[in-house]
Amino acid sequence: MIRVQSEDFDVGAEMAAMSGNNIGALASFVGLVRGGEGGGAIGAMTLEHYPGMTEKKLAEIEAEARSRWPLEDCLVIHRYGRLEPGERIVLVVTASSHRQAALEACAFLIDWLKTSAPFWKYEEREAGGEWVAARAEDGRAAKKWAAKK
Amino acid sequence: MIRVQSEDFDVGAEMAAMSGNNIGALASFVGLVRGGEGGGAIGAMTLEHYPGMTEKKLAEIEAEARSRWPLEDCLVIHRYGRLEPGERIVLVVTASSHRQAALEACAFLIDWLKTSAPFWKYEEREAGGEWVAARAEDGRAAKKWAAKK
Amino acid sequence: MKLLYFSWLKQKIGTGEEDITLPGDVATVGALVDWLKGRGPGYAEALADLSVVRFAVNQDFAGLDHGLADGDEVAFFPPVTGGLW
Amino acid sequence: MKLLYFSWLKQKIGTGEEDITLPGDVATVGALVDWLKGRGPGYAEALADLSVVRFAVNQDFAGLDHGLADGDEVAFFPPVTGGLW
Repeated sequence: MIRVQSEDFDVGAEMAAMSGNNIGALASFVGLVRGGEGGGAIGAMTLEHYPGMTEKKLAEIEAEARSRWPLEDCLVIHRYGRLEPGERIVLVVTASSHRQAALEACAFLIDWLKTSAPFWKYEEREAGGEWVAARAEDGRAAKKWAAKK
Repeated sequence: MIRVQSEDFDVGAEMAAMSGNNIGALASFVGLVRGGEGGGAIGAMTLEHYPGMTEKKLAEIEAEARSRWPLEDCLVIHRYGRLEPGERIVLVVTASSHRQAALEACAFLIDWLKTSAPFWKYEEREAGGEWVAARAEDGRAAKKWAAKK
Repeated sequence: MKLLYFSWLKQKIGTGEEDITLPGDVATVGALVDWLKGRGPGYAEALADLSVVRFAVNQDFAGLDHGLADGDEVAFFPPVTGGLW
Repeated sequence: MKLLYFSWLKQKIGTGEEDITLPGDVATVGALVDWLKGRGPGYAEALADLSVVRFAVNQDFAGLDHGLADGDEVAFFPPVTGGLW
């Protein structure tokens, strides 16, 4: 299942709600807005997305993960809107009878979300806000999964 | 931090309690008592451990994970006692500023816990209980990390 | 035809969404880009460097040579930011 | 000296823990195993096949040739089960 929402999510509740007859392994990943490194003050950010297309792309990657690994259940939640440092941005939970499938599917989804999820980031700065340009170097981790296909 | 306990744990609360100045990635893994495959009824199991030595070994592997990856925080909880199908057995949470460190450290700890955590399993069966023998094939996943050292 | 603009394209063009009637001689995304650039300085600026613009037709990624029909939903946006956390 | 038995060793020996005085001529884990086997059929059965028994001295894994001193904590248990979930 995938959800694109502005509200926060409850990691424990989402993990407890995973359903399947033979779940032995639950892997999860939460991505958060990082705080300042080296004490520099970091402001909030705003994530914009393309309603409709974002859900479609997330559903496609979820289907891809389910086709590659024997998952009992799979959940991706991605937030949009204004987020402050320390806030949760994204959640992936994968459930399988085997730990390897759960861990690998979770890492696969996270790599895709980190590099390819259709969101645009607006950073609040002291001198006014700014749209953040794409990071070219992020494509590598996602490409490694293509090679394994 | 490591904890060996008979009580259940609250995954969401434990993840929320991870502390660090620059956490961007939280990876977690929960291992559960599997239900029956193919409809066969599976009874409860009881995990016995060696109080003192178990904590010592878990603390050693946590220190090893922290030495290999730049973790902001790290938690391992392992339960002992009687557990029924569907119950949580083990929790690993790793926090880092980078997703790769969090994911890899989590997988490393899980492989070790799956193969080397000092617990002995007693299975309840219809014809009476039985201590379960060690699974030789489980050593492989743990060994791959030794090669990477 | 519905047009959607995201991120700094929306900022430069001054709107996030508009409805247009597809001119008869505009048959591809590339031709639509050229036609839009003639609509005003905001469009011209937003679409000046197409190496930093991506397109979607009916919510699927599309190239400049992708064909168009009236009733399509066409979106313009930068490459996804990535590295959000 | 404190002796601990776990899993089926505890079951066969009939106790999980006992205090003994280390005999003067018992200087290694191996010698302790031999001495214990003479204490009764439960011990002899539990310690018959040492390929499925592991040892710890003061909560660290130890081999049969590990030295012993009175006051040590010595534990006997099977290899860890693994694959619990």
